[in-house]
Amino acid sequence: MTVKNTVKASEKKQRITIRFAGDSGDGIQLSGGQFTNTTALFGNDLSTLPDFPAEIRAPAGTLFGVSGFQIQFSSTDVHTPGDEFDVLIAMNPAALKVNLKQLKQNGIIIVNKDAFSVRNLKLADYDQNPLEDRSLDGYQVFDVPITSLTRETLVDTSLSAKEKDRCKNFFALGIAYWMFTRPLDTTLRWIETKFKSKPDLVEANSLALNAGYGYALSTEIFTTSYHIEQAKVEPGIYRNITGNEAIVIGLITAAKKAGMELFLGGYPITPASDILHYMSRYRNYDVKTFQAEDEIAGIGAALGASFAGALGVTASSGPGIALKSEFLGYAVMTELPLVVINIQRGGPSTGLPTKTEQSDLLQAVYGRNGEAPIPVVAAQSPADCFNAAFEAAKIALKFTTPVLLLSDGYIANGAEPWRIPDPDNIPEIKIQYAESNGEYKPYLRNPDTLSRIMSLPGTAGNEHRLGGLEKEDISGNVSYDADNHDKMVRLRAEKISKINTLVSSPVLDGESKGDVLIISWGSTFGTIKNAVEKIRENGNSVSWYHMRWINPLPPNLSEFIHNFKHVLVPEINLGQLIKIIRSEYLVDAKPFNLVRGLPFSTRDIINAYYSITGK
Amino acid sequence: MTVKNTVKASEKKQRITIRFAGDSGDGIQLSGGQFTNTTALFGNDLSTLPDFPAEIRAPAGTLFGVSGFQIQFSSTDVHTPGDEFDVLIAMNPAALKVNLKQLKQNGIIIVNKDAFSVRNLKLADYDQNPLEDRSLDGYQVFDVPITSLTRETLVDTSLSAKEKDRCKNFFALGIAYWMFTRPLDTTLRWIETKFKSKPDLVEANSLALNAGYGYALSTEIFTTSYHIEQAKVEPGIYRNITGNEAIVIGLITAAKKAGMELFLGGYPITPASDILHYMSRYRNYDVKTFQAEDEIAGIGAALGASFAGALGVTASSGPGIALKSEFLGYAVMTELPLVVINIQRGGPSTGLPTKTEQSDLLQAVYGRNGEAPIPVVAAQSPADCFNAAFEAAKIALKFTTPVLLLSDGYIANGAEPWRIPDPDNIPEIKIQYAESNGEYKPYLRNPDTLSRIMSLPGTAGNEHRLGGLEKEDISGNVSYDADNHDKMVRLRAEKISKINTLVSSPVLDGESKGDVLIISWGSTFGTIKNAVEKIRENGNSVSWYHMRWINPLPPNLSEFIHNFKHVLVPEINLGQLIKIIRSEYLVDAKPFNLVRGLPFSTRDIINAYYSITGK
Amino acid sequence: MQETLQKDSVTQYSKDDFSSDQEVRWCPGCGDYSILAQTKKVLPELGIPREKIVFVSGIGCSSRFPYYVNSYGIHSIHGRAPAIASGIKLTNPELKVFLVTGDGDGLSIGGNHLIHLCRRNIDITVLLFNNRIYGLTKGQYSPTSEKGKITKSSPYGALENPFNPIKMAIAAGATFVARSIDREPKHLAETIAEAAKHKGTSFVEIYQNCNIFNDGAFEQLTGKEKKDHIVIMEEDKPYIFGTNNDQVIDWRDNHFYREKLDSSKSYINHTPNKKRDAIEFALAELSDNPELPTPIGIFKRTNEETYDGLLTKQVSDVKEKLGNGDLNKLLFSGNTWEIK
Amino acid sequence: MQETLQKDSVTQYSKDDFSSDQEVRWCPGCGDYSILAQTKKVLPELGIPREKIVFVSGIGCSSRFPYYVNSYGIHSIHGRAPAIASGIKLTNPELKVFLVTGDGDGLSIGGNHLIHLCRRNIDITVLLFNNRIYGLTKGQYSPTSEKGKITKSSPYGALENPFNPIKMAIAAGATFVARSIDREPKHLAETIAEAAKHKGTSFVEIYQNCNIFNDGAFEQLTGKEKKDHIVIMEEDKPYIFGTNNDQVIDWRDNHFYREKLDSSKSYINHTPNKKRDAIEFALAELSDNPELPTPIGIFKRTNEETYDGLLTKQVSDVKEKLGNGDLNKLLFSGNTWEIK
Ligand SMILES: Cc1ncc(C[n+]2csc(CCOP(=O)(O)OP(=O)(O)O)c2C)c(N)n1
Ligand SMILES: Cc1ncc(C[n+]2csc(CCOP(=O)(O)OP(=O)(O)O)c2C)c(N)n1
Ligand code: SF4
Ligand code: SF4
Ligand SMILES: [Mg+2]
Ligand SMILES: [Mg+2]
Repeated sequence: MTVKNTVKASEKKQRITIRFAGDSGDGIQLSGGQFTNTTALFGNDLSTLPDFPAEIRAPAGTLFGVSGFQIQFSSTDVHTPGDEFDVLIAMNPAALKVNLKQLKQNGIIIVNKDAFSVRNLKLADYDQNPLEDRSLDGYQVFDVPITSLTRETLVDTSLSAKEKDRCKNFFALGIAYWMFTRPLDTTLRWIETKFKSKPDLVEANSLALNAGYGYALSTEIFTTSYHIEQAKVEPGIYRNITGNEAIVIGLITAAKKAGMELFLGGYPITPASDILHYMSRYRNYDVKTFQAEDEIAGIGAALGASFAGALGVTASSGPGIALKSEFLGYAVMTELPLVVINIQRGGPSTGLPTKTEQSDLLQAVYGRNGEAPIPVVAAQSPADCFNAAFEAAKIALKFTTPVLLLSDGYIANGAEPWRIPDPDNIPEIKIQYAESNGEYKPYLRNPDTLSRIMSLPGTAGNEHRLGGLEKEDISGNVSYDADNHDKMVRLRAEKISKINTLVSSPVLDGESKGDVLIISWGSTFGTIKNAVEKIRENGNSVSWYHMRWINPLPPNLSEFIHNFKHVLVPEINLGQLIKIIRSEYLVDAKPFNLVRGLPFSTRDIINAYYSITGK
Repeated sequence: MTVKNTVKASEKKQRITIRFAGDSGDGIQLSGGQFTNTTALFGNDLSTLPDFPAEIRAPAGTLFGVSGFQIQFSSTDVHTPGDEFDVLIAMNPAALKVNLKQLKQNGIIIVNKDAFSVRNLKLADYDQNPLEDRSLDGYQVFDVPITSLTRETLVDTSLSAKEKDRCKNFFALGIAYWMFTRPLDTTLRWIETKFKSKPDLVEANSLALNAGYGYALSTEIFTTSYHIEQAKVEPGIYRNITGNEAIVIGLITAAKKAGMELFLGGYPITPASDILHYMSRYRNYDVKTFQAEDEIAGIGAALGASFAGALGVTASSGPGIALKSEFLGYAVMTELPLVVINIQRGGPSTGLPTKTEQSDLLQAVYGRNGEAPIPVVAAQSPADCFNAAFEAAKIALKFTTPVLLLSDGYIANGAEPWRIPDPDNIPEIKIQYAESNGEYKPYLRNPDTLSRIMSLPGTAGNEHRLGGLEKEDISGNVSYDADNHDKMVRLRAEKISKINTLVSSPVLDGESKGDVLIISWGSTFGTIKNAVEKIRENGNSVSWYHMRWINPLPPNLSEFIHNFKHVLVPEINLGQLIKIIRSEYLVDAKPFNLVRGLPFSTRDIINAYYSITGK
Repeated sequence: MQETLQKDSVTQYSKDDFSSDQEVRWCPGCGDYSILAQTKKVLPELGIPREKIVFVSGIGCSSRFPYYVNSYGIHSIHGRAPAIASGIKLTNPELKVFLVTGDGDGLSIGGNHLIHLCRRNIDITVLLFNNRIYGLTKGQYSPTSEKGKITKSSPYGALENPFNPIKMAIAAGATFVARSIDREPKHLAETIAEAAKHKGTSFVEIYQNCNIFNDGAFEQLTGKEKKDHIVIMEEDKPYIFGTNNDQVIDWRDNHFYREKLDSSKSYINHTPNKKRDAIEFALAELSDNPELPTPIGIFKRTNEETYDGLLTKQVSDVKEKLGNGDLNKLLFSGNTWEIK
Repeated sequence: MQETLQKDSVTQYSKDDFSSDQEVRWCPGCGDYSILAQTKKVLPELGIPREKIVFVSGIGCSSRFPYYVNSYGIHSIHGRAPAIASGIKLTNPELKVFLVTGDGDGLSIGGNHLIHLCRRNIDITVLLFNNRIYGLTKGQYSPTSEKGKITKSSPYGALENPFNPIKMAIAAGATFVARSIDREPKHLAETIAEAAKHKGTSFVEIYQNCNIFNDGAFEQLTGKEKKDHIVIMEEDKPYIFGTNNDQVIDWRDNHFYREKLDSSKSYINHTPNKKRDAIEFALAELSDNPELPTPIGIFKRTNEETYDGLLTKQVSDVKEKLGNGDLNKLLFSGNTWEIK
């Protein structure tokens, strides 16, 4: 490798989106993770999204086996991992093919030239080598023989050929670090800890990283590096967090603040499994996880745990949530606290397990037999999952009710920096149990919340029985009385509406009257925030209301919803929240729907805005 | 027994409601059934409702052990079993106590005086004997020592004392036959066939029936008999039928008309079990019933049967339907025909298993993960269950879709005369299968209905695989493609909307504009029909639209729904159809809800009408 | 657990202390009454405070049981009692958890939960009331009904082979497996008591007469000649039975055979307390064979680690290793950075 | 059924005729490939036309199987394949129905359906791919994972005892029960063929290596010294095994013992074709015992009435008795009356 020292240009940028892509075996997620950590510590705001293939380990080189990791980072606010990217790092032809359409015009492509073999080109359905047929004109292409350069770098190490090749992602990462002027030390330190017991791997990976950096710095191939200044974000201590991690931490925090054990009854299902995985690590936090035989047993065990005094939690995705329907009704009848998490994915049925969607909202609100109202709360971003989960647990406990927490595949796996709250500033969740006086009435209610006043097994004198048959008011005895039934059905509904006394309505973003009001919920938050900013930058006016609790509906919405010419409800489904909005407020809201298993792009929303206003 | 011949008055009546009531062991359902048959053959229009206790066999004499049977019959149209009754036949104090509040002022009470022992009075929570404390003033009370009279009648038979006492329901029935001038022969014939192998029972029961009749005729106690003329109903051959029987017969008829086997995958649950019971008798109609290990296996087996070429059917009630949610989504994805019957009962959870309710509508329409549209059709009366079931099967087969058929406890067990259609006039259900040509595309659609064109196992050359992952349009291969997913989600929704090309909208009853439009669905039909007639009789105007298909919505509703000052939607839930109506038509419809586990009374609806109009 | 509980000063309970204020609403004559009575008799003997006892059931006539016992209780949904019971026991291992179920609730819709409970060996006592019928839904055949049975849902005869619940419990790994009969109150009480004292999943099948929908299902075992049809298994004793105590079953050629007792011969003894289950399985098969007597008593009883015990241990091991969970550590773990 | 099918003039199929047009998408090296290959080899031998074969599966890596076989097929939902397969077979008994499932699909969420299928003895061939892990969801422990196993969902070790699928199938009443291994292609093909030819529920547990999430789970049974750890059960032969064919297991004192083969002695022979299952149960237990070899081959094979056969018979019996169903009779039955 001949290296020349050259003087290179440095350009300031405000915002960059990079996509790492390659085979599942290429270490893409690892590179992405390292780039993220380094970027976070550097002080940029950022948001990330991993994108796994549906197959566990698809054959190398195939189109459906491409694994991706995307990061957007900036010196100003970042709300999404980005729609299109500025830079594509493609470790093979399939990775190039799959991702090219999302690369910006004149974007940068870094490819591992060595991987563009005839075999790989064929696997990727390329008739001709795109590096040679001028089809990449209009992009800035850097074809680097990453494999051979890595081998050369490691020629003196004792690694096998296969092991050497596995270091090539660090070489590529080194190039990226140079290009975006990131320091290497975070990753070098990580390599040291990670491979502590294998010094030759520490050496090799560090060499490869440095070599990639050195290569970019010294050769004439790369002419410009980019500088993205620190973002002006709120002071505090930050960590990068995925939605599923944040849910786990939020719930454990809630349990601790309520002075309870946490019990998760789970069953693996994509994309909710990580909640079970993360949760099972926290035994020392009095967290018990129970991998049940199915989703029904999972929620059943969680409900039993709630009866015995733990914070009962169960997490799943669409098909698994469907299985829990009967038990959800039972939780409504027994009025026990329970947090039920639905990480939505593409449906119906098995659908698109690894894709994202917002299509379980009406199931959450209505999907049970009988009048079985359940509060529904939706998280809006990876870090926000912490707050949403904490709030869901608080409401479940305070109102002795199951609560449905909606997240989705997009924010569950996506990550963003999270400003860690001071645990001491998080208020306790106080729960009132009945006194042990031998006169216990299990359906006596707290007059403010209408919640039952629970009493736990072990409390002498308060022995009682719960069940799914209709309950007599106050005594909780089985009752077939007609008037009592009507009363109880209404009481259960009224209790849910009282939740509004404990949670606050979202704040309207923008004027309280005008042309267009956008109403949204869940994971579209970041994209819509981008779009709203853009629309305003373009000199147009728009107001925006992002809902947190879908049931009960927030009281302030009725104050302004009729003040707009147009109400636009964008959802990644065929129109679900909009049904509730139209029914409740009799406003002629218009839907915007794309059901592609993918998050909206900012442009989608902007276009929807223009199309509704006719501008 | 001293008997005098007396001359008695005979009074004409247009409409009578009788309630038979007593212990579960008193043969109440049997007496009611006999009275019904006799009355039907006599030519009155009628409607009946059995009312069982929740316990299997509650201890004799208790309040919760009272079993009832109600019949309304008339010389004009009958739409319901009646709200209040003219006559109460109470075989013990508990039966009196439980039913008295529904007896009309000055109504007739016939009690078995012998049963008013201290013990029974205590069991019925009576401090004093109501036959003696004047608390029944305001009613016409006939206290007949039915038990001792029956014993006396049978003194010469060889029956044991216990067996003799069991004949007392026929004695009571005899009284009723006299009072309403019914002939005895239908019941006498029935007794003969029923007890063919036990001649002494034939004799005893016939004696008791005659004795009761004779007693009423000859003693001075009963002074007036009533005459209710034949109703002017459409000519034809009639039978009395319950809702569950009608569903079974309707489905078997549909299967025959489609030239298919019928396969029911069932699991017992109140009040749907009778569908499994009745269906299992029809093996010679190529009906296979499979009592599965649970509701999930029941729907799964039915769906497998559909794949193999049968008409797959599954029937359950609320909690069981909840368990089927996941499989319903799978049926949507595989686009296989399937009829799913929900006999609604009081909810949520186990709720009130023996009571009626309309609270599973939103579950039917929305209760699945993902965008999983399913057509929903509701039966309106016992006999109408035949048509509703036939239509549900037809649509399932024609549109290769699961169909949800909603009935409820009220019409499932209730009965009314059914004018039997001529089987030859029922059109065939023609199904188009794919040709065996080795080019089979499982997701190729019929352009009119958008249904899949199916091909059954056994068809050489058309081997194919179905599954719950998203399908590629036409080929049916698994597809993770974003645009294909959006397309398929919309195609599945569009298919359901096409059902309106094959079913007709309900006809509006009344003017197409005015003060009040009542919109209703399901089993409230009869009561609302009564109420609408009454409202009009009182000189007020009202229009009425009773829906059959809830999904898709009928196209004609939009033509007039905005032409009324008030839109009233009465439902036995907290307001479910109304949510759909308001959302779809943006009309400020008002709910009327009572959730008492009971059908509405005519008065409830009339009051709701007056309260909405402020009259 | 037993130890912990006995430390409390337990009031000397009587049977009546375990009667709840709810009216018992089974059909007159139902076998469930006897099981309730014997259970209430056994409870005071366990020396466990009433508030530390939880009865969990599913849906069915049998599953109404918890309403009638004055302890904590859950009448859950059809088939799911094992899930709820597991959640309760794992959350608070100090509680004594009973599970009451029927042949429909426990073996039809709830079969999977039940075998997984047995496999996990969670310390729960299961009482399965086997009346070979669905009682509450008014008489359909159940997974233990005999082939050919005519019921509401099988007017031409059921086509299915019945489950043998004892076989299933053994195969699934329950560590205590026994059978008794509603009409043998003394044996029933003893069996329930032994099951309740066992640590681990204890499974008791109780033959129960449903006099309304399946009257006489166990006629042979409860009628006058019952002694010819039942063999009571007693530890370390041969399987002797018969009205005159003159019959025995013995294990030869890898099968059980019935023969006349010959006091000069020696016979295989009942040894339920071992880990390998083939003989127990053969004993369980006897009730499927009309020629041989039906064994009642304890088929199997072994001492194995319970899931709840292991979980408690895992929690404390991890605490020892990683320290008690602390919110600061939880929140500030991983790569953190500070923005000033 | 076999008879009917053989009457059709069945084309002489080759293995490739059963390859569908779908790309096979398991991880390179996955044991599923071998099972697919052996199955496609067996199918032509059955003499059943391709269009009369249906493969039904649940969800899991294993459950992708039907996509790769050119026959009718259903990739259903998690755990529910037995329900769908039963509906198909009962509707059209002419079809040959295979059910493909995994240790998670078939024994965790689908355990109940599977044991009820075995109990009913519906003529369906079940292939359970046991890799002792949840593959598709990326590596959680399954109901056949060993106690203490560290996985994504059990970072401190799983606390559960594994199921023994053979025990469960025997206890539930399957009439054909066998085990084979992905790495023994010949044995595997023979076993699948025998299972497919059996009339009634045939259950085959196939040990399958998941080289991504549970590599080497069956190392002992597939590695160099495998002959010391496997005993191949052959009808009417003693249980001889070992690298030098010098080991035997014999039944003594009601247990199986391992010993050195002594050609002068006689040993218990393998007789799978009988109704009582205690010995089969004992054989099934061997794989739980690290000291003893794991049996592969056919544990049990008995000839019993199938549910589908009985149902067909019931339909024709009722037709004979009541006459073919006729719409006029159906509609005009019961008490009718005429209004003119
Ligand atoms: C999900 C659901 N399915 C069905 C039912 C109806 N159901 C209630 S109890 C029961 C069977 C009861 O049988 P078993 O467990 O043997 O109890 P038994 O009444 O005989 O004591 C059924 C099918 C229900 N309540 N819930
Ligand atoms: C209702 C439902 N729950 C959970 C899942 C997620 N899931 C898919 S496959 C699987 C387990 C697969 O394990 P196994 O049956 O052993 O198959 P393998 O992948 O190991 O072949 C799970 C939990 C699902 N698809 N549906
Ligand atoms: S139906 Fe049978 S099991 Fe149920 S209470 Fe009555 S007798 Fe007992
Ligand atoms: S994850 Fe395991 S079982 Fe699944 S395909 Fe890969 S190797 Fe096979
Ligand atoms: Mg039972
Ligand atoms: Mg597996």
